[in-house]
Amino acid sequence: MNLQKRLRSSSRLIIKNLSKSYKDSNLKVLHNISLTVGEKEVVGVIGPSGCGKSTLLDCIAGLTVPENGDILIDNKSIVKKRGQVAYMFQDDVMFPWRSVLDNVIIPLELKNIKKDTARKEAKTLLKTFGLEKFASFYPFMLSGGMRERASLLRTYLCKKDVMLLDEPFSKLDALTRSQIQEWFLHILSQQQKSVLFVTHDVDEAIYLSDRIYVLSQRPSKVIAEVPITIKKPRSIDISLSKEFISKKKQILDLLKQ
Amino acid sequence: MNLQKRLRSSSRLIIKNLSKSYKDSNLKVLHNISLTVGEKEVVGVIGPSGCGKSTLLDCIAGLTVPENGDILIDNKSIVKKRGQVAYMFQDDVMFPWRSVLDNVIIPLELKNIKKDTARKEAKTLLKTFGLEKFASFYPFMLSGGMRERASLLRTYLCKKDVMLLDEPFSKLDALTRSQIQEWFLHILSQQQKSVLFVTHDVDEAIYLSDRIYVLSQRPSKVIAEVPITIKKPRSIDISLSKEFISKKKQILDLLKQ
Amino acid sequence: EQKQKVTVQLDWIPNTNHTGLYVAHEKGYYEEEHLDVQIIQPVEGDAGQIVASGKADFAISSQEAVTLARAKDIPLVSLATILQHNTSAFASLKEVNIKTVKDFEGKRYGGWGSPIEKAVIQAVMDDTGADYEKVKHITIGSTDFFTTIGRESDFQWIFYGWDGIEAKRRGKELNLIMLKDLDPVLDYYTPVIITNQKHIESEKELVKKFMRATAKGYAFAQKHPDESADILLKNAPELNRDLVKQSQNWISKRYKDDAEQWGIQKNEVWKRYSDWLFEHKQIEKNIDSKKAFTNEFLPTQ
Amino acid sequence: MKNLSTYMLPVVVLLFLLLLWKAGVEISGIEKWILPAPEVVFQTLWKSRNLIFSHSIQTILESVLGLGIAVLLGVGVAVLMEWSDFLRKLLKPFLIVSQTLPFIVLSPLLIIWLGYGILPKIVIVVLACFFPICINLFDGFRSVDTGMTRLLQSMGANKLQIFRHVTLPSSMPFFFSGLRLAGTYAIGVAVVSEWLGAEKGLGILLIRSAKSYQTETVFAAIIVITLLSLLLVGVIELIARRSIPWHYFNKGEATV
Amino acid sequence: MKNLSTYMLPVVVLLFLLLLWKAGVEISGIEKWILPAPEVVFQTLWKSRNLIFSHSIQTILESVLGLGIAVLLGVGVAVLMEWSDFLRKLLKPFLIVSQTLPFIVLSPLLIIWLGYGILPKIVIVVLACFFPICINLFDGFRSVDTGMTRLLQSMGANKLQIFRHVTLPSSMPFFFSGLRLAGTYAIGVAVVSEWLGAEKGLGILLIRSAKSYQTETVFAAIIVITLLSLLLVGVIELIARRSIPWHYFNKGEATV
Ligand SMILES: Nc1ncnc2c1ncn2[C@@H]1O[C@H](COP(=O)(O)OP(=O)(O)OP(=O)(O)O)[C@@H](O)[C@H]1O
Ligand SMILES: Nc1ncnc2c1ncn2[C@@H]1O[C@H](COP(=O)(O)OP(=O)(O)OP(=O)(O)O)[C@@H](O)[C@H]1O
Ligand SMILES: [Mg+2]
Ligand SMILES: [Mg+2]
Repeated sequence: MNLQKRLRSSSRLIIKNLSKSYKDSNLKVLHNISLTVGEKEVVGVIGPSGCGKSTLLDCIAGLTVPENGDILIDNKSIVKKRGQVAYMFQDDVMFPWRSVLDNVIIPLELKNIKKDTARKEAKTLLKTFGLEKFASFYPFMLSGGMRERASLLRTYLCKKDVMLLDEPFSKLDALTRSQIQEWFLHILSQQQKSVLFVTHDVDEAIYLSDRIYVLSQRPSKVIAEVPITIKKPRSIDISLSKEFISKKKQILDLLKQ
Repeated sequence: MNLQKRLRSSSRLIIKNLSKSYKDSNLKVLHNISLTVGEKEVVGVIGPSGCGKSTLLDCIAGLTVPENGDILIDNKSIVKKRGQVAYMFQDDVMFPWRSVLDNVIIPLELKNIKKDTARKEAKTLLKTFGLEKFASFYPFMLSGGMRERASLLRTYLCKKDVMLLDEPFSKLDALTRSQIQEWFLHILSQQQKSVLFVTHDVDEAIYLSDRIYVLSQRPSKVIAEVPITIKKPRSIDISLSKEFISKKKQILDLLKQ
Repeated sequence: EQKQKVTVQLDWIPNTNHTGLYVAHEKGYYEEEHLDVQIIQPVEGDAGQIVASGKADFAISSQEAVTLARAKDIPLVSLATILQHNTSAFASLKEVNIKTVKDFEGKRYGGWGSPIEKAVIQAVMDDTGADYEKVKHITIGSTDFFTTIGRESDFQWIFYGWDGIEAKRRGKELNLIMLKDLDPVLDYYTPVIITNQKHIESEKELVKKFMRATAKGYAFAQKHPDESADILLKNAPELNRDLVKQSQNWISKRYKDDAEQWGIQKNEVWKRYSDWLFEHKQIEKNIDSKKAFTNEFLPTQ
Repeated sequence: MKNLSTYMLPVVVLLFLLLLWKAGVEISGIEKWILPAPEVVFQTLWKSRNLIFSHSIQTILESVLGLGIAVLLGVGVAVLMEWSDFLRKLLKPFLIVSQTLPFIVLSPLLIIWLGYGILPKIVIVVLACFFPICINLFDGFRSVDTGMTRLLQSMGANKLQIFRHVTLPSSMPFFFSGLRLAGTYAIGVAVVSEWLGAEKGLGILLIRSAKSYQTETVFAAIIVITLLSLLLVGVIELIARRSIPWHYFNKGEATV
Repeated sequence: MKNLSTYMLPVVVLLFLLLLWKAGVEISGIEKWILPAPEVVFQTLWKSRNLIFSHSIQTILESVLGLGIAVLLGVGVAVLMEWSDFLRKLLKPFLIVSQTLPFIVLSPLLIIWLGYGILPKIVIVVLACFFPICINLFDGFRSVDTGMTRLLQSMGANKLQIFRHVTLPSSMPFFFSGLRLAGTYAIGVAVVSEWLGAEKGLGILLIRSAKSYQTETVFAAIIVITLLSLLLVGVIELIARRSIPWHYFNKGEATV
């Protein structure tokens, strides 16, 4: 509790009783969702497929408009406001006429940074993402996982304090995944970022998150907020630790409801 | 060993020293891949992202042409032959002008089955896949996981003995996933299907497979063939069993090479 | 003093009706009058409005057009007739042997489908007690005489000076019934040189100069058919040399013809025709023939 | 609601156009035999409605028949060109040639081959209309998403099935923008084609009134031509929205 | 290799066309002043090459200038229509009207307003060519993939940036099919436009030779017109392949 209090106080992203339904499918998707993400905090979102996770992120990113409820960043409402957060979509979008490198630097271009400067900056990161060999490739030449990595990198290059990631590692094998996640945690340890990420991999959620929100079936509500207190940095072996297993069990049970 | 022999003898799908490289990226992707899938056998493929798993499936499905090597089903070569297998793509393809239901029945339509008959057949399955409410939805109204389920269902409706599945459950939450997998195993227990599926989730691989092939980095070779002898039907809890954990460790180590 | 710009719009492609203009242009007659004349060729007929609006100073047109225009209050005035007599004729292949208007009966007429042309044929047939109803009309629009004569149509209304000559050239034997021989009313002026009302009122000097030079041009063309034909060809090299030469030979004699001066027009001709058009309901109101033309600007010799 | 405005506004615009016209005439004081005032034109339109109507019928017949055949031909040729690379290379020059022949000059040939009936007019309309349909549709075929194609290929679909289920539907938007072009041209081309030689049709009406300086009739005819074209395009627009609703979806609420 | 054949085959086809023509003439025994034999035409073409050349220059000038302006206008209007729904509804009828006005009949107006110079010709070419470009491009704007748009929106890109980075590039294929159409029309339209009144140009050459019964010259001119058009379209094709290579990728080996 007091932990949560502490977090709340310093919350950067605050979502209050958000509700959303789609007209053309008259489907009530989100119902009174409230959650927060603090500074330097990584928050996981887990919920049944089709419950409204992507919709939630769309709302925060200003891509769709919630019926009611409010979304605050640093206590300013950002409903309908775009460009306040960095958002990685669930299915990675690539520009077919741009090489991987040029796909990655889009956010920089939008900031009117010179192409060369942008490319230089991105190149170094491509290496970390194991894509340097493919810088000049066109998207259709990439594997699924490569596209996913590219769009994660692109999202990072938006350089926003708040990042929304929709299943960012779903197409990566264990090894590549842990490499990327290492880099990711490293970044987080250095920068004042707040991350809200959707995943279906409970292990991953526990491994990465400070807190995990579990959502219910559509119309989805927050059915539980699970703090993960395992101290960081966490090694991969923790998945065998008592605490880990109990948390995992707890979450899986919540999902089963 | 003798187990494998037994399988080999009754192998339905046989791949012999398959090699493939892409001209336009002059990239050697597959190098002398050989593997087999027996009747009523589920074989998992695990490998680093970008190593060539999807390419391998493309070759089997006849969508791209390998330089050399051979692909046999029931001892008949199917190189360049299409429509011999049911293939679920990594990124689900939906026809924007067809409702979910009509997207699912495409393979039946191709067999010139009347639309109504096809629809009736599909409807019952939609229920199992938790999509009955969405039968009349257009693809853009679906969530990622829903699309994935739809395309899995569509692949099943191809009614081929050999199924190739490229990360079929990657977008599903634990619960939905286990439901679908249950149905899937049930199907397998009833029908003479051979399944070759790609996944990044080692637990999933072990849970579903009779054998697992681990592929190396590009140009990828088979670096290990791991038989899973845990007896079926397997419950989800086995993930805590000794054998399971040791297998998992083995595979993860293989990947790390 | 510097030269005055003048535009003349033709009624068709450059042909031997226009020779005088090109001669005056080539021989520097216009220059002498300090005129810088530009000759423009349209395709779709003579747009009288352009002259009336003053966009073009002069144009080649016909008595028919001027009459129709004036009936619509379009202030066009004819300054001179290029040919004294109507050189158009009903032409047919010899083998069809249409000798008189009576023979039109049961034949197919290929025309450009204007109401007046029907009225004319009906009139001439009625005069000779022939039955107009027995003629089948076909509109051949923009297609030419030889394509259709003897194919879709048995007789057509042609300008002898061009199509007739071409027929000769091709050794096609034609039966011709000249309109001027059928009825004096049909011996109207075509083509004529026109300008607009304003010019003859406020630009007398310009008009005088232009007509003086033009008349000189036609006078020359009348005396030297061959040379003037060359001049025309020089200005319109696309034309059929042989046709132009022969046409010029035939037509040169007919510029002035029996008149005491080239270009001179008679009121009776204008009156007769406009009355006729009015009677035959081709114009809603009759025109004052005296206003439709003037000889004022013809050079006084 | 949206639809209403969509189909009302053009009318408003046209009215506005007329106002502009009237104003222009008043201000410039242009002679009535060059540009008559709208009300005069509409009086004429009303006075000679029967005449104009009888002419219109002919032109409408020519253009609608022509357009119909053009659709068949256009689609047919596009399909052939998609079907075989050889045919594509073979046909492409012909297509372009077919568009560059100035048929008015070739009228003798046309007349000799097709006579004076409605046939040559229809041929000309077809020639003018099939081209945009064909080109656009073909370009549509070329920009089909490979994903769907591969999917059907993996299912062992044959060329025909792929064409029917993927190529054709996904190139419908292209087809309709071609059809919209063709529809816009149809009437106008029919009018011009009548100048080859005809007894009836708005083209004849136009030429005759022009030649006898009945400018107001000319403009009356032009108005009719324009309205007919607008009508035709409107109908095509409707058909498009009926036949490819999915193309008009506001995908997600992306564009909110 | 592929490219070579792509650009050779049309030539082969044209030769084949000529053969067909020759045969036709021989067999039908048609009069030479209706359809002259090809060799005669080519002799004429050679004999009067200077004349034809000087006329061609004029027509080329008209059509290229016209096409150039048409591209600007077409793109401009399409952008405006994409920019605001109101403008779209406002402009659409105008567009269609602009295509249905039979300018030949309106020649008095055109000449009175624009004179006898090159201006009215260019205006007509522009009118004819901007339309397919505009319509196709606009339809292109309408079929943009929402994914990319949403991505840029999420990054807070403004309308202009989205237009520049998504809408424009992804509608290039539509633009080029429009341009291809326009390019096909340009020369032919220029030719016809000269019939309004001109001293030079292939249109003048055509009509003069036609009316003075020099059919072989007529056909010589037509051949030149056709070749010019083919050339123009070829150039456009090349530009297209240069500017949107990604559109011509054989995506994956899907179509193997
Ligand atoms: N159409 C193509 N053209 C050129 N290169 C390609 C093409 N498709 C794939 N590749 C290359 O082939 C390699 C293997 O791609 P593939 O999609 O098979 O990998 P994968 O094992 O499926 O990876 P992932 O697990 O990320 O899906 C990649 O390096 C990719 O760049
Ligand atoms: N554009 C849309 N129009 C109508 N309904 C939509 C639209 N997008 C999503 N939906 C509906 O909203 C619900 C939630 O969709 P959403 O994509 O947010 O689910 P999700 O939690 O992301 O699921 P998944 O984990 O499978 O991605 C789904 O039932 C879907 O059918
Ligand atoms: Mg989602
Ligand atoms: Mg893959």
